[in-house]
Amino acid sequence: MDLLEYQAKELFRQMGIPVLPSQRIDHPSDLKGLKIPYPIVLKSQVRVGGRGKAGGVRFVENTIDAVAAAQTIFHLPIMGEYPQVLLAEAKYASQQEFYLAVVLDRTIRKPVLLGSIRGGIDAEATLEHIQQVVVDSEFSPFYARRLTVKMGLKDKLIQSVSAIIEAMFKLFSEKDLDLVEINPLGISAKGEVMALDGKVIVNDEALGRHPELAELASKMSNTLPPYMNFVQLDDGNIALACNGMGLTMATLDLVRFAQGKVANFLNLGGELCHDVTPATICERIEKGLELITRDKKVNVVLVNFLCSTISCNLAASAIEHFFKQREESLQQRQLHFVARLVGREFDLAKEHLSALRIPLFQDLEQAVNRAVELAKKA
Amino acid sequence: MDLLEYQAKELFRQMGIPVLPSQRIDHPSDLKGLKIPYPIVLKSQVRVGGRGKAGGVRFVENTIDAVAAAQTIFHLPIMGEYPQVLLAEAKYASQQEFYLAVVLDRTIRKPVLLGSIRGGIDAEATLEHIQQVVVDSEFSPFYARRLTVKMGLKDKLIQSVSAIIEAMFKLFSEKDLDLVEINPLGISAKGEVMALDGKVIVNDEALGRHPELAELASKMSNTLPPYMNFVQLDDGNIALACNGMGLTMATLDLVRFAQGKVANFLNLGGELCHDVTPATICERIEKGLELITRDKKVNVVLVNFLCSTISCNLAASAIEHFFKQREESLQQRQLHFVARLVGREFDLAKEHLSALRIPLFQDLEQAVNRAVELAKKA
Amino acid sequence: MNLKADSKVLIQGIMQPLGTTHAALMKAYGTNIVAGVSPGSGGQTLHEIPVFDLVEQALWHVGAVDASVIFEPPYLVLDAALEAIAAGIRQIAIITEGIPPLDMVRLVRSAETTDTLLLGPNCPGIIIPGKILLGTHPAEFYTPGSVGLISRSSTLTYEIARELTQAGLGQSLGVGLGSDAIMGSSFPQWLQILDEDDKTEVIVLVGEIGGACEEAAARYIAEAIDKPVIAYIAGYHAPKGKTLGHAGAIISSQVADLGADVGTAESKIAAFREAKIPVAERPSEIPELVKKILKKSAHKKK
Amino acid sequence: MNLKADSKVLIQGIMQPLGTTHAALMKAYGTNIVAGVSPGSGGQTLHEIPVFDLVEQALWHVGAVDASVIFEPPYLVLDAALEAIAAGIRQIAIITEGIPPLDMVRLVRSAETTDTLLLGPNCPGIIIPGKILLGTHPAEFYTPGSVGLISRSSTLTYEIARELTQAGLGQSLGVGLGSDAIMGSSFPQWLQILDEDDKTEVIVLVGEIGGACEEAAARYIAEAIDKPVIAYIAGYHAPKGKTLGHAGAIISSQVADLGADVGTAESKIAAFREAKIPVAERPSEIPELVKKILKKSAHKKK
Repeated sequence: MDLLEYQAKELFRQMGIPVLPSQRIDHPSDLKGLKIPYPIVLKSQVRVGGRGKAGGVRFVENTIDAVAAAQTIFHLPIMGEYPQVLLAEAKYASQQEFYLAVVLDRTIRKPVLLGSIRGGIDAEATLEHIQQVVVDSEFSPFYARRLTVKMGLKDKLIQSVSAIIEAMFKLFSEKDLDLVEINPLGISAKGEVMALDGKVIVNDEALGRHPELAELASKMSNTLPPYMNFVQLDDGNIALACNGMGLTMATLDLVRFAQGKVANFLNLGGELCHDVTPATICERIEKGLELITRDKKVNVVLVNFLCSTISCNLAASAIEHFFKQREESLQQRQLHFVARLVGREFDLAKEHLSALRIPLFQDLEQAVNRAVELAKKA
Repeated sequence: MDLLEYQAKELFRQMGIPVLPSQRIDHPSDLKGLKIPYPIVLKSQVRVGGRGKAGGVRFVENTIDAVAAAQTIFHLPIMGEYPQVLLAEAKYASQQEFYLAVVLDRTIRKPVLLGSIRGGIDAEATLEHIQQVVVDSEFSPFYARRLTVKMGLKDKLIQSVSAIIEAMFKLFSEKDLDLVEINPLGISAKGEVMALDGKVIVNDEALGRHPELAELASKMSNTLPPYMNFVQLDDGNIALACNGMGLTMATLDLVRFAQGKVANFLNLGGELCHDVTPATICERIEKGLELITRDKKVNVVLVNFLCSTISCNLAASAIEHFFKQREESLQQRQLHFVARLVGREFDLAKEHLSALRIPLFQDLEQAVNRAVELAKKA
Repeated sequence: MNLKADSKVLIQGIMQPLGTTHAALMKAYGTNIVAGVSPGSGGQTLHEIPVFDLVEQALWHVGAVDASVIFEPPYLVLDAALEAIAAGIRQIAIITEGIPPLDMVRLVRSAETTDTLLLGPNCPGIIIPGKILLGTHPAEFYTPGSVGLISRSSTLTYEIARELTQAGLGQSLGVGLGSDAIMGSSFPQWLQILDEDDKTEVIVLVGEIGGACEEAAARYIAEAIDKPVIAYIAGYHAPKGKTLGHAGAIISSQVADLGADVGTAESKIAAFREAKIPVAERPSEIPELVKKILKKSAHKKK
Repeated sequence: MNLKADSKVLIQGIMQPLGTTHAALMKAYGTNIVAGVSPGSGGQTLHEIPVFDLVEQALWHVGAVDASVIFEPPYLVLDAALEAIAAGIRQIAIITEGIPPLDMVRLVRSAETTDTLLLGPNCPGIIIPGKILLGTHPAEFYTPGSVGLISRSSTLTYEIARELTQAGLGQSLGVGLGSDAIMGSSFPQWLQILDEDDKTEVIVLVGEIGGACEEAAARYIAEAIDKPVIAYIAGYHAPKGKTLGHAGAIISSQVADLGADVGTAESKIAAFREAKIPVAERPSEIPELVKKILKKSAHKKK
């Protein structure tokens, strides 16, 4: 989960990373109670990048201009996302701008420190000067100093920038983050450092042990548990629900190979949750079907469920339960269901589903072909 | 530095270790604003042990009794120490009382978890049942579970007591403590756990990175830096000031072998502080002499200073400076000085000190013998 | 890897719903489960398996074990695995999903220092058909044979095993590495194991999109693996630029991303083709490719 | 231990007051100091020694070094030592005092894993008279010879060295282990080094009160050391029940204290007597005991 800039900066502040005086603006009228002296910067708080170029960042000199700018920014979508909040922040005179980040490298399975003496919005220049240091063992501050020296820093900047990287790493590891990024880190003429913009990505699986982050997360829209993935595509009329990401991808591929068009797909999740029970699996199937059929473009639903913990019959009864509760509306929409189940009690499942006129297959490709056929007719 | 019970419990509370509702009482009249329901326990907040047997812990049922009991406790010294503060605490019905501790084992150079199912005031019984688990590598909760199983705990107590030990270890390592002890940990009839009394010893050398603990320490009386040690003995008339603990001990031994009696001794500290300079060493000598001559029983001061960073002459000039500033009062007291210095510029030092009629030796035993001789004459 | 039909196996987290379910299935398969561990439940028995509070305690009672399978809740897995390592267990499969990546970083470091074979997390474990099951592979999809199956998926692995079994191709070993960002063991480790395994004649590698471990595996096969390998990658038609599955949870920042193409099915398939490894387009194609290879090598043997 | 007259030595914290003072003295003694490290001061030179920001960087310029001597402020010592270990340095002397014990616990763990010889903290380091000085031993008190001197003290070590030198007894090696609660290396390690050292004929062990390492050393000598050892313990008349010096900073709780007598001079002297090791009562007695032993062994050699 991506935090917004103002949330990231609040974490920076807690860690002792210097940030500018700032104030959260929920409504343009909040600017009348502004405690920061002008001139200020108003920044759209959206998760997507490129807000600067899109006009989501404005410098203003007084309250009248600020309120007008805030109104504009609140009504300006960035890559389709409207801000709910703006950040009003003091201006800062940087002489240099650096890029700093802490991430996990999945291949070497270790955290990596990244730094570039060319921070800011020019990503290409940043990338050209990027340096990295792998944190091989338990972290110690010398890793941070290594990065600063690799970046080419000298004298006092070695220690002041190292101290920022240390604090970033502490944040990264204490809060189980996927990413901590400061871009740019402003360096003043006197050599002081200031985190001017920041990005923090929280690890969804670790949220349970960070209640303060979980609270931020609860304010955001995504309500799916981390083991589920739902992807909405732009066109198509087939909805897919499968269990397991690999199986979902394989099914998606087969539908496309058969010239079918997919409206959306959902991974219902594997069965490796420590507290998974037959009941929770059935619940997931029903909730999943609800989610993928919300899209009115959908004419055909293909369920591909490989039953290991539960029997085919139990999976079928979950489909049945969903179907019966919404029978009328589903018929109105002329929504076709195709099911593919493998595992125990296939015959019982078949009985169940045939009563609902839902074709059930054991063979995956047959199921896919039937779904595509039905979709083409629709 | 030992924390008081109420300070230790405040740390426990921060770590999520359950403690009883309690209130700090600075004056008996504070009991009128008590927010805990009666009956309560009033406990003398002193650093020394044995307060229970000495009458420093009293149960009271109402405000009148509480105020009277508080007055008594405030006026009751425990091993010579008067409490500045009392702790008023709710009562707790324990069915069992355990002992738990986390300490460093200096021989194996690793932290050790200690536990006994016989906690409370009977130290012998506690010791008889004591179990220990060495924390071999980075801490992980299984070490805590190992201790609970060794203690003989079963079922839910394994997890609830492990959780306490985990929190104790976290406190120990985050705050650089020398000791965290809960004695007793009360176990209620329902199997709930409660830290009824606690002891925390803070590591003096780590105080610099724990400002919140340093603040507690600043309220306490000890003003010597950690590298200095001052010990006041019961009788004797010779005061010793030496640099380095080993050298101080060796000098003390020699004085005693020569039948001298020592009033107090001071280790001025070695010279391995990272920021030590000749000026700071001279300062230590002067402050040290000031400290050891406060005791009016002292007739002879023996300085044994092995000069490595500074020259003998510089050490001598520090002695001279101290001496000249207090010449009159020192003469009134008929205080004799004997100095032993080795290192560079001995002859210059000798010149300096002979002007003050302070005998200076290179040989340690000669210096000791002269000091003892002078002390016997006094 | 050192697993035989009679290898002694410990189950950590046996009292968790997932652990309880699969302890029964593993035992039914014939796996020699000697003990379970579940702190606070010591002294009980489950499916006739004695349960202890500590790994140490379990080993006092049943002697050394060959492997531990972990079903503890995600935030307790790191501790359980470290406990197993401290008790001297050197083969560990972590089944549970949802383990924070930084826990895995610490665990991997500990496994490396102690030379522990770590599998998972979020994986179906290991099956040697007809001999032993450590994890959640559904027994009915597998049959003994000579195809070594390595995968990052769980259900997709079962699907492929089922395809092979239905085509009359048994398996020498089925292993799921897990699809999390930080994996306890990697494709090269298991390719090596299968390359050295006498029972295995051909290796099927099933990959997923995301990460770069299939690309690395392709290079490793070209360099170090003698047995024939065929590959299958799901996600050819996955929408680009979306992070999918746990694998996507750890993303590098835009700047850190070294080449945007890495991680796509195209990139992975290209890597396999470059290493001259046949790539199946769909699960049903896998048995055909395996048969072709087996025929070829049978031919050579003559 | 592997130190010769021309061993290459690095100084970490060379810009600290203590480091600056002793870098000059070490260099004046003839120690081959090839580089200094002090983050933020890279590019400068001090006493003609080039200063770098990183250990890694220093080693790029001057090649591998044999040892590092650390004078950094107490809270930066752990990091400096870990940096040295990560750069492959396997002999480290920490001079600085005031290092929190838990930092040492972590450092000792890292030193053990990497087989690093760690000396200190809060110690005067090592001197091989006439050859090399790593630390703060005042050169004027030492002279080359055949007495190996091991101690927990700093100034008391110099005192004993001076007594020996004045009595015409030179030293093969002088080493101070430091008197902190958690020591990087122990008496047995250095007894072993001196036992194997060709130059050393007799070993003088200087102990302090507190802790149990003299008791452990006595047992170790009886079991494993062939060369003659004499011991001296300061603090015979120390008041009981007071914690003295850094050594006393880590106390076990009353209950944890396994026998109240451990740590007193009596306990230590008794341990040496039991191991048949002569114990000097005062510094001036040490040269006498050493001479007696040397005479005896000279007699034997004839």
